[in-house]
Amino acid sequence: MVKMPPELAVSLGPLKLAHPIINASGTFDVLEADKILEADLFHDFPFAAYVPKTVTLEPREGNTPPRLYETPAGLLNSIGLANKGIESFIAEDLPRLRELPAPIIASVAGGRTEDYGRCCRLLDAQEEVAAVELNVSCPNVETDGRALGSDPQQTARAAALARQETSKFLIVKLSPNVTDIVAVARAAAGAGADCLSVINTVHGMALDPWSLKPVLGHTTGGLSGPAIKPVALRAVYLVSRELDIPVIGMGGVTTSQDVLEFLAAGATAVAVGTANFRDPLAAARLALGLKELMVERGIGSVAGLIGRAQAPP
Amino acid sequence: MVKMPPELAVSLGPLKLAHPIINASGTFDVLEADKILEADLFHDFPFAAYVPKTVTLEPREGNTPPRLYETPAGLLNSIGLANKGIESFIAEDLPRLRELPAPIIASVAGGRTEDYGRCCRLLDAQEEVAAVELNVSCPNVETDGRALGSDPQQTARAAALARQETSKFLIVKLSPNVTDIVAVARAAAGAGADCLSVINTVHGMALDPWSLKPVLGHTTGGLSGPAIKPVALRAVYLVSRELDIPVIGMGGVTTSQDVLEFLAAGATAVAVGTANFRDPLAAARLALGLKELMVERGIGSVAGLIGRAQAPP
Amino acid sequence: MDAENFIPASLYVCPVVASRPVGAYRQVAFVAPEIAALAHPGQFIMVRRAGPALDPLLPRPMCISDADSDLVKILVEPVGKGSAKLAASQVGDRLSVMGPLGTGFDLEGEGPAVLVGGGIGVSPLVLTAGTLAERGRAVRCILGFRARQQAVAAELFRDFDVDVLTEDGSMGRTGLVNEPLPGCLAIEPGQPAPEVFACGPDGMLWEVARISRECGVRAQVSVATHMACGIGSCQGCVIRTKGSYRKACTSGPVFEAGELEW
Amino acid sequence: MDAENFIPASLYVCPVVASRPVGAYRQVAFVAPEIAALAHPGQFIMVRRAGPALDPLLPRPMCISDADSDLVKILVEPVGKGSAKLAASQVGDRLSVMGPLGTGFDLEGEGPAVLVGGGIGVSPLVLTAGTLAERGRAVRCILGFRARQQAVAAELFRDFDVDVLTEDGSMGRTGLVNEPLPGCLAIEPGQPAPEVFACGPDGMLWEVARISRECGVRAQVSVATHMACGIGSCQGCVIRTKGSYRKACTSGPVFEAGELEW
Ligand SMILES: Cc1cc2nc3c(=O)[nH]c(=O)nc-3n(C[C@H](O)[C@H](O)[C@H](O)COP(=O)(O)OP(=O)(O)OC[C@H]3O[C@@H](n4cnc5c(N)ncnc54)[C@H](O)[C@@H]3O)c2cc1C
Ligand SMILES: Cc1cc2nc3c(=O)[nH]c(=O)nc-3n(C[C@H](O)[C@H](O)[C@H](O)COP(=O)(O)OP(=O)(O)OC[C@H]3O[C@@H](n4cnc5c(N)ncnc54)[C@H](O)[C@@H]3O)c2cc1C
Ligand SMILES: Cc1cc2nc3c(=O)[nH]c(=O)nc-3n(C[C@H](O)[C@H](O)[C@H](O)COP(=O)(O)O)c2cc1C
Ligand SMILES: Cc1cc2nc3c(=O)[nH]c(=O)nc-3n(C[C@H](O)[C@H](O)[C@H](O)COP(=O)(O)O)c2cc1C
Ligand code: FES
Ligand code: FES
Repeated sequence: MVKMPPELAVSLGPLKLAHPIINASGTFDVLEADKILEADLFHDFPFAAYVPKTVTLEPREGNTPPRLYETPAGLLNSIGLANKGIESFIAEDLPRLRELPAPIIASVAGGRTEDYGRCCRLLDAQEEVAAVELNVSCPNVETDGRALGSDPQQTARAAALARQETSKFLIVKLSPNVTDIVAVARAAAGAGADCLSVINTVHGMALDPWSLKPVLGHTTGGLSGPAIKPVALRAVYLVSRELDIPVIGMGGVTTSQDVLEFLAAGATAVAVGTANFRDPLAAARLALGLKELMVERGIGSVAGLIGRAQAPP
Repeated sequence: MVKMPPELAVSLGPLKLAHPIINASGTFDVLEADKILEADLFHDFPFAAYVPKTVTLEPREGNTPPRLYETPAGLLNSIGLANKGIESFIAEDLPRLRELPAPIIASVAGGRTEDYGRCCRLLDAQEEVAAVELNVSCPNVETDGRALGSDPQQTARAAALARQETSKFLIVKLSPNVTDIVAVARAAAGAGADCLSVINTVHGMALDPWSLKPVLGHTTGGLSGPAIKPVALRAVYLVSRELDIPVIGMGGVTTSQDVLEFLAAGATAVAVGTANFRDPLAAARLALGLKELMVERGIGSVAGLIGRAQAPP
Repeated sequence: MDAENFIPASLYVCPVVASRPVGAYRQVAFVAPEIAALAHPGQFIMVRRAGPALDPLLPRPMCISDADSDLVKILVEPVGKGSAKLAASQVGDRLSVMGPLGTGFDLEGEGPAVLVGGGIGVSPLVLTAGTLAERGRAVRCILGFRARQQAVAAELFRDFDVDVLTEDGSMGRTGLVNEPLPGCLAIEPGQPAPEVFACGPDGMLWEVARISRECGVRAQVSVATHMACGIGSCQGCVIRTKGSYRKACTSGPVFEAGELEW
Repeated sequence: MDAENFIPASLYVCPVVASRPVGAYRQVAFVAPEIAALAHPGQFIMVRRAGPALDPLLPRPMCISDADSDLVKILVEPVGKGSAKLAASQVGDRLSVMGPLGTGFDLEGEGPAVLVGGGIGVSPLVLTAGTLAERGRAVRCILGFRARQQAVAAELFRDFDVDVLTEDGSMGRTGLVNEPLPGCLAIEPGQPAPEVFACGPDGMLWEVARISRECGVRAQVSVATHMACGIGSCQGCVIRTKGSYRKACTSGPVFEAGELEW
């Protein structure tokens, strides 16, 4: 076996990633973290691409607190897409994010299907933005308030409207809270998505141990962290097996071994979410650890590893 | 405050339970455990009702091993409903189970909707059987192999066929792997179910850390244990809030505090599954611990606690 | 402290060098010279046992209770699995610590300082009292507790003028901190007005805010919300302030009492 | 041992009294007089660190490696989080232990015993060798390992006639256990035939079964499958035998080699 250093670089559509590890939307605010932490995050940026928190057309103040609660190996959150609105994002944040040494994947959501198109039109004009991710887990105000991502047709419509408005690399982020995630994935791809992010948080709830009332101000929330890793791995495996477009895998990624497994399950890139809260510099160690694991196991390249779990034994 | 010992007894339809803790199907084999463990399980039976492993019309040998894998705070399994078939169950097991000091809730499943009716007809004649639980998470051979429990219509049809064949207390056990669990619950109740068990396992997958191939012989499996407790609590809360029939809550119950929370979320009885593997005598301590917690917090009765999380604050 | 002027926080693995019960609470001291040097009264850390264990998953916010050249001390009330695990720290255990974080109390005033603590909320007041005294300000402490087991923590304020109250009368006076508080807030003509520094449960902070407003004195209150990241990433720790939600981890945990909306 | 004739198992919390590395493995001894008294060679326990921690969630199956009046010893190879946590057990830690479980080896024969162990599979052979010797049977051990770090475990068989092999030749002979095995299975006319007792990876057991069959001798093999309950409740641990799946925890872990279907 020729001993070459393993190749970590990987292409995600037109995006050239130095390694396969990016952040999950809503879990790492580089502008805040760079202000607070001693680390120079703009130089030593740990992620191969940066996904800011989801923005919507109008600013949203988010849900009533408490918004967080830890569960066994998991975290429940009900942030409620608190954000400053896409216009402030473009005017205030994007100019600063341009300095990052990594491509930017803007994340957008909306209460109406057409919001996805309008957000994409605004972002299409921004050259700092390399790709757009549609977060379809936002409650839909046009219907019963359920996320439009729970319905293949509505997801397809949002993706199609977005596709009309942007030529940027278009990612649709799937919700796991559906009977058939592959059907939603197919609908998104059919409507023009270039890539799928798999998965958003899993519906859950917690009661306060003393009052026995729902802990979260919003009653229910989204579960993330290692607890959902098996749910995420399955979704990544099935979606990437059934569809021909790249998948960004996420859900519970905490160690380099987890990164290896999501790649093997079929992901082209892997996003770190909740683990950023455990240790905001964790991601910096993941790429290094991944390289070491690859050397140890004689895996030559990330590209060669993708989907290995799907090959016959 | 009058200090009376708290009342743990609770009625589940016609079933009088000494306390609210029962076992989850497939996680405690009293005939095997009694043989192996020193404890005299037929005298000191820790559960208020006994749910044997799901049986089907024909014997099933189950899925290819490995069938188990531990994940963060969870367990993945793909047993594949291995069972001796309903006729052997009736002929061999029921006569021995009759000695148990607790009502028996038989669990049945089938690859065809009509199997549920046929199983119920056979069980209706057995006086040892106090109630029948329909496990609708079995792959349906009539359609695409997906569980019929993932579809409200098919669930309703199975429940209606069962209802025709038995006057026993009829429980439908819901799968969490659906877009709208309340819709499936409504369909089951509308078709004649007297009670709902919430929830069965959550779809998941794991890769072997070394080979990076699916660990389970069946590729994917069902996730149980504390990891899914938030998913289960939410389902119990929503289903019991929206429907007027009793709910048996389960999913990750490991401590007496967990029992308290499932009751508060709206369950009338609480089933222990994976925690039986952690410690086969754990359940014996749960009822005791529940009583202590109730004294500590001045909760007078289980009946008074049910659904407390749903009351306005 | 100016919320926009952050002291750079960093991540450390810190050995525990002392751990002792203080009534129902536990005081844990660990070696963290950089944090000890930078810590401002009222700031906090995010802390968990070092290592790969996933239970608990996330660090917990804990006030910096005291700090000297090398050591940082926290005071922990075990209320759930995260705090219980921290409270069980033994000498030799290693903690993963990020800090110092958040704004602390603004100590720049001149009037007499009235420190009001409720339960575990007395924790940050230890360093606050010491630092205020060093700056030559008069310090008076009003500390309320549920019962004696908690009230033992008043021993941490040995060097100061302390009023202890318990709800059940098992130690000190019977009652709540809002009873003696107004008596300490009289404004002496020609003298700088007293200032309140408070930390405790929401109900207490609400009363402290009301009384301070009625007496016309400034009150700074330190709030406790559920946190995941501690550095402004997750938007989980928000508290309602006039007009908007603000993040307790970066805009707080110390707020002007008047800013909060209850 | 008769699978239908169970020794009653029970649950204990057991203090660890010794823990030492044996090459890449770790030998952990804990106080469990009831299990030590009942244990039959080839049986196993379900074991985890005592306490409420959920990580790992379930106990792990471990062979009873050795047992005397008070103590039970296990030999642990850290391959994942459960085994790593057990291997990290220190004196004074408490283990939650259920056992003894499963069928052990049938020791009733009379011929010379040939014990074949592969890697961590040598663990149950320690007690097996000792018990066979006590019963006056000739014992010969063939132990195969990946490399020296693992092969150090051969020291546990000091009192016996041992053949050590490593795949990389770093200790003992280079090669696999199936090479010397046939030479030990010759049936002496008029003498009871040799019998094989084997534990190790599936590939090795397969070879042992084939060779034993070819030599016309009986072989009992102990298999390792993934287990959740250890007492027949979960149906997770099955292994394919002629005609059907059988539970390794109650019908095994020791099976007649001829029963297994590979
Ligand atoms: C800035 C700040 C400083 C703090 N300083 C201290 C301190 O010095 N000493 C100390 O003992 N505690 C302090 N706390 C509170 C401490 O962080 C919580 O008690 C702890 O996080 C609870 O975690 P747990 O796992 O023990 O409880 P859980 O099992 O998560 O929950 C148990 C109970 O605690 C409540 N709870 C959970 N998380 C929090 C939280 N972050 N804040 C408040 N309540 C919570 C829950 O609603 C529940 O009732 C501080 C909190 C903040 C935000
Ligand atoms: C009857 C029996 C006796 C055993 N005796 C011993 C012994 O004496 N000493 C010893 O070190 N080990 C023994 N094992 C194996 C041991 O139980 C596993 O290595 C352990 O359960 C793995 O758990 P983990 O959390 O460390 O690994 P995981 O993180 O769960 O998995 C790591 C790797 O181990 C494999 N694995 C997981 N569970 C098992 C399992 N139950 N059996 C086999 N492989 C598994 C996985 O596929 C994976 O490749 C025995 C197993 C059985 C069934
Ligand atoms: C506090 C928090 C906030 C989140 N905010 C967003 C968001 O704004 N947009 C989005 O698409 N996903 C959001 N997510 C979901 C994550 O991006 C990710 O899909 C999910 O948490 C699973 O990954 P993890 O287990 O690594 O956290 C959020 C998750 C958390 C925990
Ligand atoms: C090994 C195993 C086997 C199971 N077998 C069945 C079954 O036969 N029928 C059924 O309805 N549910 C079965 N279940 C699901 C449980 O009854 C329960 O609904 C689920 O595990 C959630 O509860 P828990 O987290 O407490 O385990 C099984 C679960 C496990 C882990
Ligand atoms: S704790 Fe995450 S933003 Fe404050
Ligand atoms: S381990 Fe559960 S049946 Fe064998």
